[in-house]
Amino acid sequence: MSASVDTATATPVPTRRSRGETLRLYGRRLLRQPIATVGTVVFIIFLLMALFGPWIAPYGFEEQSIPDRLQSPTLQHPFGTDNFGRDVFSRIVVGARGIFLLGGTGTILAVMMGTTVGLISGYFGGLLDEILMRLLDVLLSIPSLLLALVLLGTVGPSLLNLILVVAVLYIPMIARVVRSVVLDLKTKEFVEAARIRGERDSYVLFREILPNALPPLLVEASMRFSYSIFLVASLGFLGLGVQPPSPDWGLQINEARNYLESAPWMLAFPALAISLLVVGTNLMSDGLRRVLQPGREDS
Amino acid sequence: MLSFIVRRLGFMVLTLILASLLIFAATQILPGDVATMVLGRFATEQALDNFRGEMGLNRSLVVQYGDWLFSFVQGDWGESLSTRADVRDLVLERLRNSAMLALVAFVMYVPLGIVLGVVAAIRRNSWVDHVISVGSLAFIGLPEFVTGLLLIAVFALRLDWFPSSSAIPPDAAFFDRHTLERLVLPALTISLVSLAYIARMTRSSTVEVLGMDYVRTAYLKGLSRSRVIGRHVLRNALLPTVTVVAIGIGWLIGGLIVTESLFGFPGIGRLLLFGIQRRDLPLIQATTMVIVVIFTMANLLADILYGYLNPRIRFR
Amino acid sequence: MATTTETTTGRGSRNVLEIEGLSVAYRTEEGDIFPVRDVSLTIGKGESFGLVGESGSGKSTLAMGAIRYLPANGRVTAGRVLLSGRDLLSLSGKEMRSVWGSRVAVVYQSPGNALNPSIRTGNQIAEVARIHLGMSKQEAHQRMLEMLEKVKMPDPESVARRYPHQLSGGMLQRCVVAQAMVTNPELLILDEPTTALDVTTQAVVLDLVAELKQEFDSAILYITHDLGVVARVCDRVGVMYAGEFMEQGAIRHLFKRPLHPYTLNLLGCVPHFSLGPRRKTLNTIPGFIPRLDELPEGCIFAPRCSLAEPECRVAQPPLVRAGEDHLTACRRWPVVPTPAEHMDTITADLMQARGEAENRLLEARDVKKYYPVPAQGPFRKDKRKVKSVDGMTIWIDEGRTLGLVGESGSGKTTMARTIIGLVEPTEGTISLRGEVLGPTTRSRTRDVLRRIQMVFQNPDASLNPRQTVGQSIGRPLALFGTPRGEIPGRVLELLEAVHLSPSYYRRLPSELSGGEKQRVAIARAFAAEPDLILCDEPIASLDVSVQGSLMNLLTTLQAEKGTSYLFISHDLSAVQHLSDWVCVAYLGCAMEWGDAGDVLNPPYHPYTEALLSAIPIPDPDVIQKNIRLEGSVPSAVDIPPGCRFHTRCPRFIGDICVEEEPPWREGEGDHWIYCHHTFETLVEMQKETLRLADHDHGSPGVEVQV
Amino acid sequence: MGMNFNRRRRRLSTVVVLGGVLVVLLSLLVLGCGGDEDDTAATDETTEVTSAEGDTESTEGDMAAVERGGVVSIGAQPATNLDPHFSTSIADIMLNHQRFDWLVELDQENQIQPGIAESWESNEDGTVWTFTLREGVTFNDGSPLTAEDVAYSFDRLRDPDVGSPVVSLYEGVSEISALDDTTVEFTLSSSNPEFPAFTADYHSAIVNSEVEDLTAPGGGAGSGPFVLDSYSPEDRASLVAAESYWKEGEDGEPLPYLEGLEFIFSPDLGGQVEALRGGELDFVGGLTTELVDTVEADEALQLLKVTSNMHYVLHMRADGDNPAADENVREALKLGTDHQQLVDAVRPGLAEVGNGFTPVGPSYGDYYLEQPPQRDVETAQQLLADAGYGDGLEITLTAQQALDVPAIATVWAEQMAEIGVTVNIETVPVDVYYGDGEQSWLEVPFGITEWGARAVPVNYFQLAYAPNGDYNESHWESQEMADLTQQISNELDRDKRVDLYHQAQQLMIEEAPIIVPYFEAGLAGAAAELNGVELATDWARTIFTNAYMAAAQ
Repeated sequence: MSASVDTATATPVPTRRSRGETLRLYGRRLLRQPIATVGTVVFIIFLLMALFGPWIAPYGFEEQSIPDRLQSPTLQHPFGTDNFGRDVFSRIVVGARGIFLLGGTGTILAVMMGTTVGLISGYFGGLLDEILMRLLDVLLSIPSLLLALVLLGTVGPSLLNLILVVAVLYIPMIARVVRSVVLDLKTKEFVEAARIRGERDSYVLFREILPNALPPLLVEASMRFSYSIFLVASLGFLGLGVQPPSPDWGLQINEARNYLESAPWMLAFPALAISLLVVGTNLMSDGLRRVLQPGREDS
Repeated sequence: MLSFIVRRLGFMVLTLILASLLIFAATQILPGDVATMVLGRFATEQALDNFRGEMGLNRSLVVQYGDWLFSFVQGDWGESLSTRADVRDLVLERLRNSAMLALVAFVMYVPLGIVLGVVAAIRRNSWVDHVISVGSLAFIGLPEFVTGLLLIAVFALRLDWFPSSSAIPPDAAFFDRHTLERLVLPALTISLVSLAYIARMTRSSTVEVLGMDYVRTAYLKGLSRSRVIGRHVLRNALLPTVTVVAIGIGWLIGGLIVTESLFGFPGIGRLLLFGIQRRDLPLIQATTMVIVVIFTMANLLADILYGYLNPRIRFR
Repeated sequence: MATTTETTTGRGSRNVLEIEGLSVAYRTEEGDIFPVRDVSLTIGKGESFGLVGESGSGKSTLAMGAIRYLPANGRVTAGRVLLSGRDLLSLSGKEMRSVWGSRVAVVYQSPGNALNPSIRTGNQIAEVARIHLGMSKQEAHQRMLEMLEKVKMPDPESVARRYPHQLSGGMLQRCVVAQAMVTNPELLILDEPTTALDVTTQAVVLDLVAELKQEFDSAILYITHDLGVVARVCDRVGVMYAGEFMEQGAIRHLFKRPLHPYTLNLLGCVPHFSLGPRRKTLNTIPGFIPRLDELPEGCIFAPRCSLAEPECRVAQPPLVRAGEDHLTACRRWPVVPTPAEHMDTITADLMQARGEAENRLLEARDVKKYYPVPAQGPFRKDKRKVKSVDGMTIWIDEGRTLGLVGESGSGKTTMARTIIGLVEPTEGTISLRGEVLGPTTRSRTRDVLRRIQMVFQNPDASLNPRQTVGQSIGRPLALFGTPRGEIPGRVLELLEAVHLSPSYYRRLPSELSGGEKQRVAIARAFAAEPDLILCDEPIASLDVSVQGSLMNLLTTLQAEKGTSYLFISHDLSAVQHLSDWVCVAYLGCAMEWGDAGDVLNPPYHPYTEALLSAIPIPDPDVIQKNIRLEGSVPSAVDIPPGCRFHTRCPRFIGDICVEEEPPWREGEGDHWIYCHHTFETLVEMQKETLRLADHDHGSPGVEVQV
Repeated sequence: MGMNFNRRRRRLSTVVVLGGVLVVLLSLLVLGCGGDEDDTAATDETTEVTSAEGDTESTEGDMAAVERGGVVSIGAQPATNLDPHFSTSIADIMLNHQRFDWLVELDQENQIQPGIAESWESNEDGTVWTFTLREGVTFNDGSPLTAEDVAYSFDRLRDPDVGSPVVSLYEGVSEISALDDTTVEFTLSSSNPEFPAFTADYHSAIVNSEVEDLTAPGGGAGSGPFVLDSYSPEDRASLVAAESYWKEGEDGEPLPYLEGLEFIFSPDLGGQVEALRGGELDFVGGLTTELVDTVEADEALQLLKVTSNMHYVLHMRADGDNPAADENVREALKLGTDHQQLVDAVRPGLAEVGNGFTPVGPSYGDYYLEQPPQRDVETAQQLLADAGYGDGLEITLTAQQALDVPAIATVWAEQMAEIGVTVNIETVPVDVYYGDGEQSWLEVPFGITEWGARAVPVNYFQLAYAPNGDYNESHWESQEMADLTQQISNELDRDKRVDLYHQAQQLMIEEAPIIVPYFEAGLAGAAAELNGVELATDWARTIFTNAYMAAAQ
C-alpha cells in the first residue's frame, strides 16, 4: 500500500526522550539513510580536500613538467597529467578549495542576506514585505545562469564578483524559504506569547523565530551550495568564471575538450569531481531534510 | 477565474517592468562609459561627445531608460554594437531556432519525467524508486557541459549516430531530417537535467497525494490500483507538475546557454553569450528581455493552466 | 498473554463481523511494535459497536487491520477476521478489492479530505455504484441521487454537481456517508466521523447515523474517543487501552457499572452535568499510556491503577465474563467501585465558598473587529468586511471566571486576541480596573502587559521548540523584573505549582506530552503574576484523561492566586464546570449571558438550547431533546439582518426576527437574553419539550439534563 | 520470519542504491577512460601511417580527377569585420580572401606572384612603380575592374581619415595614378625595392570604387572567386562561386570548382574539430598540437601543413607607468623566458625557436639573424632587484582565448614565477582582444598576439615596431628602430639590406619590449575528400579557388 507510516498510530504518545537522546536520534536517523550518509561522507571528503588541499596534493597545482605531459593515469599521477604535465589529481584536490571558496562563501553570504530579508519581510509584512517580495520575484524571473552571465559580463569575472553574483542569485530563494517559515512561525502561539509579554521585535526575531527557522534554512543552504557548484563550474566552462591557470574544475573541463580523444582523463576526473560533489551534497541535503524536517517530502 | 488572470497579468507586467529596470541598470550603469568602451580610450573628447549625443547617452538615465523601454516595446531594439546588425532580426531568428530545440527537448523530457516520477512514487522505497531517485539526483548533479561532452564523445565521435555540431543554417526547416538529427544531442543534453528535475517533483507531489485521505477513500471504495492512480491520484498530483514544468523553463534557458555554445547551435543562448563576450549592450538587453518575457509568460501560462485545472481556484 | 478469544455478543442476530485474536505489527526504525494485540470482537447485523479509547490506543489500527488496509510497514501477525463467515485474511488482493466499498465501507474523521478535490462529488459517489453494482452511467447517477436524498441532503442535484471545496463540513460528511452506503454494505466503519465537526453539526451527523442504522441494517463499527458519542449511537462498546480491550459490554451495563478501573476513570474525567455542583475535582489518571516498545509486564494498566496489587503485575489478565454481555480484563473487577462511590472518593471542593462580587477587573465594551475581505484583483478592492466580532460586551470580576462558548466562527478567539492586544479592535474599548488600555501590545505599558496573560489551544505550538522548559518559564520572570539570581528558584516553584518535577527544567518541548506542555504554558502564564489569564480552548486538543487534571489545576491555581480567567471553549460542559459567568456567542455577538447557574438552566436562549441539546452525554439513560440546527454558521461577511440567528433558529417567530434586532431581556438574577421571545414564552416552549422527554423516558429517577 | 525477511530486503535495496550511484559515476569514468585506451592505441598506429606518407604534403600528391560542385564548410571563430581593409580576426582575413583579389599574390615560398597585376616594373631608384593589370577582370557584378579601382583601393588604405590599420605601411606612397584602364602608377617619396610585396598585405584587397558598403552580401564589392551570399553574425556566412572569375581551372572553365563556401563560426576550436570529425565541417585551420594528434588519428581526415613565419608576440608595454617601461624589467622578463620549454610544452615538434625577440624567423633565409636566446635566471633576478622588484613583481597578462595563447601564457607564467614575477592571466574572447575596449591588444600592459606571415620582414617593423606603427602594441618608442626601418625600406642593395636587417634584429634582441616564443608551422585539418587546397604561408590567407571535393582514394 502506498500510504505513509502513520506515526500517530505507529508510535504511541508520549515519547519521552532526553536531549542527548534527541541528538543521537538525529544521528541514528541519518545513519539509517545510507544514501544520505554516503552523500555526507562525500561532502566531508571534498570539504577536507578544500581545507587541506595543498597538503594532500602530491604536486603543486601549477607545477608543470613538460616531459610528463598528457600521461594517462599511473601510480605517480593517479588521475594522469594534463597538457602541461600538471598532475590532474593535485589540480582537482586544490580545485575543491576554489569551489568551496566561491560556492561556499557565496552561499553563506546569500544565507546571511537572504535570512535578513526573509526575516524582515515575513515578520513585519505590509508594504515593505510587498516591495521586497516583488523585487525578489523579479530576480527570480530571470533564469539564474542568465543573470549570472549578464552581471559578470558587465562587472567582469573576478573572485569577489563571482562570490557576489552567487550571493545575489541565491538571496531570493533563501529569503523566500525564510519568509515562509517566518510567516508560519509568526502565527505560532509561542511567538504570540512573546508578543503578549511585550518582547522587543529583535528578541522575537532572533530568539523565538530564527532558531526555529534554522533547520529548513540549513537544508536550503546545502541545496543552494550544490547548485552553486554547478553554477560556478558552468561559468568556468563558459570562460566567465575563474580565470586560468586556476585549477577550477569547469575550466579544466573546458581545457580538456581539446583532448577529448588524446587524454580523456583530463575530462573524466574533473567531471567526476563535479558530479560527485553535487550529487553528494544533494544527497546530504536530502538526508538533512529528512532528519531535520521529518514528515516533509522533498520539494 | 477572469479576475485571477487579470491579477496575474498585472503582476507579470509589474515584474517585467522591474526586470527591465534591473537589466537596464546592470548593463547601462555598471560598466562605466559606453562611449569610451565603443570608441576606445584614445578617442578624442569631441568624438566621445558626438557619440554620446548620437546615442543619447548624455541624457539623464531616467530618460534613457524610458526611451529604451519605449522603443523596445515598439519593436525597435537597436543595432548591435559588435555586428552592426539589427538586433530584433537577429534575436528573433535565433529565438526561432532555440524554440525548435526547446520543443524537441520538451517532447523528450516532460512525458518521460512525469512517467518516471509517478512510477517512483507508486513504487515508493522499492528498488525502482531508488534507482529513479538516485539516478535523477545524479543527473541533476551533472552539468550540461559534462553530459554534452559525454554525449558527443559517445554518440557523435564513437558511434557516429548523430552529428557533433548542431550548426543549422539560419533558414533550416524544422521537419527536416537534416535539422532534426542535429537537434537530438543538444536536446538530450538539456533534457537530462530537466528530466531529473521533473521526475523528482512529480514523485514528491505524487507521494504527497498518495498520502491523502481521499486516496485511502478511493482504495477503500474498492477501486483497482490503476483506476485509483489514473483517476484519483494523477489528476491532483500533476497539478503542481504544471508549475514545475513552467519553472523548468528557467532551467531550460540556463541549459540552452551552455548547450548551444557547446554544440555550436545558433540559438538565443549562444547569441547572449556572444553579446556578453563582446559587451554588446543592445544585444544583451534585448536577448535578456526576450528571455525574461518568455520566462514570465511561461509562468503566467502555468498559473492560468493550474487555476483552470484546479477546481478549487476555478470555482471560487 | 491472554489466550481467550471471548467476546461479548450482540443482540442475538447473526454476526456480521467476527474478529478473533487479531494482532497487528508495525515495522519501525527500532524494530517491530504491536499496536494491537490479540483482540476479539463481534458485531451483529444491525448492531453498532463503539470502539473507545484515547489516542494511541490502537482503535483505528484494529479496524484497518481487520479490513486489511494497513500502511506499508504494517501487517496482521495473528488472528482471524470473518465477515459474514468469510475469512478476510485469506482473500487475495483482488478479492479484497471487491469487498472494499461493496461489503465494507469506511467513513473518516475529516470529510474535507476524504473526497477528491478535483472530481465532482456526485461522480465520486456514482463511481461506487458503477464499480460494485455494475450500473450504467445513468443508473449510477440515479442511485447517487437516491443516496443523497437518503442522507437528507438538500438539493441533491446541485450538490452532486459541485466540487468538495464548495460544500460545508456537514454536507461533506453526508456525502461521504452516502458514498459509503451506496452498496448497502454489511459493515460500516465510522472512524471518528464527527471529531472535526462543530458540536451542532456533530449532533446532526449522529442523528443521521442513528437513522442509517435503522434503515440499512448494516453492522456499524464506530470508532471514537468521546464517550458521550458512544452513549448516543452505540449498542455495545469496547474500551481499548494501549492495544488491548479493557472492557467490553452492552452500553447500558458498561456505563452504569463499569467493571474496569480504566473505564471508571475515563468516565470520571469528563465534567458532567449530572455530577452536581461545580468546582469539584475531576478524576485524573496518573502516569501515561505506555510506549508500545516498553509495555509493562502483567496488566498493562496496572502502573496507573489505584486498585493494582502485586499480582496484577505478574501476568496479563484475560478478558473474563463479568455479567450478561459484559467482559472485563480486570482481575479485581468484583471490587471495582461504582461510579457514585468512585466520585465520592475523588471529589473534593476545590474552592472555598466565596463572598459577593468583588471588583470589576476587566471590561470589554462594544468590541468590533472587522477584517477586509481579501482582494480578488489588483483593480477590484472588495469593500466588504469580515465581521469577526460585531459589537460584543463582556466583563470579568476579580478572581472569577467568565466562560465564553460558541461554535467555530462565533468570534470568541478574536475577542480574546483583541483583549490581549494581538488584534487591534475596529471599535470598542478594553479597560482593566477602569483604566482604558491601548489597542495593541505595542501601545501598552509593561505593567499592563504583565497583568494579562494567555494560554493557547495548541500545546505543540505554544512552547518554543528550541527553548527548554526553564527558559520558557524564566523569560517572563526576567522580563518583568525578577532578579536574575532568583529566576531558577521561581521557575522551580512554578513547576511545582503545575505539578511538574524539577527534572523538567532542562527538557525541551519535544520531550513532553501534550498535557505537560500545557502545564508549562500555564506555568509560564502564571510566571508574570497576572490578574487575568485568557484560556483559549486550552484543553480541547487533549485526551479526556488529561483534560480532567488540567481543569483541576486551573481551578486550584485560581483558588490560590485569585487570578481571573476568561475561559473560551466550544464545550459547554467544560465551561459550566469552570465558570462563574457564561457568555454564549454567535457570529461575533453575545446571545445570552449571565451567572453560570442561570445561563445553563432554563429558560435558555434558543441557541443555547440547541447547543446543550447537541452535546453528547456519556450516560445512555439521559434522553436529550432533539433540537437541531440546520446548516452551518453563515458567513461573517454577510451577517443576516435582524436577529443574526434567525436563519437557523428553531424558535423562529416570523418577520420580526428577520427585520428587527432583538432586545436584551433581563431575567431573574444575573441573566440576559438577546431574543425576541420573552422569558415567559421561552419557559413555556422549553417546558413542553422537557416534559416530552421526561415522558418518553418514563423514569423519574433520572435527573433530566436539558 | 517476516521481520527478518524485511530487514534483509531493506539492506539489499540499500546495496542496490549504492550500487546504482557507483554505476552512474563509474560509467562516467569508463566512458572517458575506456575511450582513452582504445584510442591511444589507434592513434599510435595511424600516426605512423600518416606521417609516413605525410612528409610530402599530401594535398597535391595523388590528384584525383577534378570534380565541380559541392560546398565546403569551414570552421572559424566569429568574424568581426567584413570590410577587407579593416580585417583583424582570422575569420575576417579568411573570408575576405575569398571575396577579393590582390594586385600580387604570395606563394608557398613567400614569393610574390602575379595577381590582378600581370606584371610590374619600377624606375631605377625604385621610387616609381608601374603595375600592368590583367585584361578583362571584372567585379562580381560584372562591372570591369580598372586601374581606377586599384588607385581607389590604395588611396582608401592610406587615407588616415578612413583609418585602415595599414596607413603607416603606405606612408611612403606619395601619389597613385591610373594611367589608363590597365596601368596604375605608384609614386613613392623614397625608394622601396620591395614595394610590390607591400601590396600583398592581407588588408590590401582591390575593392570596387563604386561600392559604398563592402560588407554587404552579394553585389560587386570584390572580384574574388566567391561572393558573399548571406551573413549571419556570430553564426555563419555563406559564399557562392563567382560567375565569371578570371582564373581558369584544368577543365578550361572559370574557377572555382566549388559551388560555394560555408563559414561556420564557433568560438571553440575543440568543437570545430569534433565537427570536422563528424563530417559537419570540411576545413578547420590553426590547429593546436593536441588537435593535430586527433586529426592525424582520424582516417577520414587529412592534415595540411605549411612552414611559415607565423609567430606569437608577447608584448610588454613600454610606455607610461607600466612595469615594462623599465628597461631592466623588460630585460629580466626576456632573460627569464625559456623558449625551448615553450615549444616543448605547447607545440612539440611543430615549431622552432627563432632568435627569441624578433619577428624575423628562420624562414626568411639570410635576412634572419641566428642567435638563439639564452635563459639566465640569476641575471633576470638581479635585474628585477635593480628595478626595485626584489620582493617580487605582479603583472597581468591578457590572453585571448584562442589558439596556443592560453597555453603559452600558462607556461610562461610558470617560468616567470621562477624569477619572482607573479603573472595573473586574464583570458578574453578573441574579438574582445582585437576589439576597441580596455582589454584590447593595443591597450593591455602585457598581451599575447598572433602574427601571420608577411612577404618581407620589414612589414613587421613598419607596423609594430616603428614608433608610429599602427600595431605598435608594445608602445616602443625607439628612434633607432625607426631609422633602421626606414633604411631597410629604402635600400636597394640586397646585401646591405641583409646587414641592416641584422642590425635591426640585434637591436630588438637587446631592447625591444617583446618576446617571440617560437615560429610555427601553419596547420589545418581537412576532410580527406577535400582536394586542391594549398595552405598559404599565413594559413588564414588560404584561398579555395582550386579546391574541389572528390571521394578519398
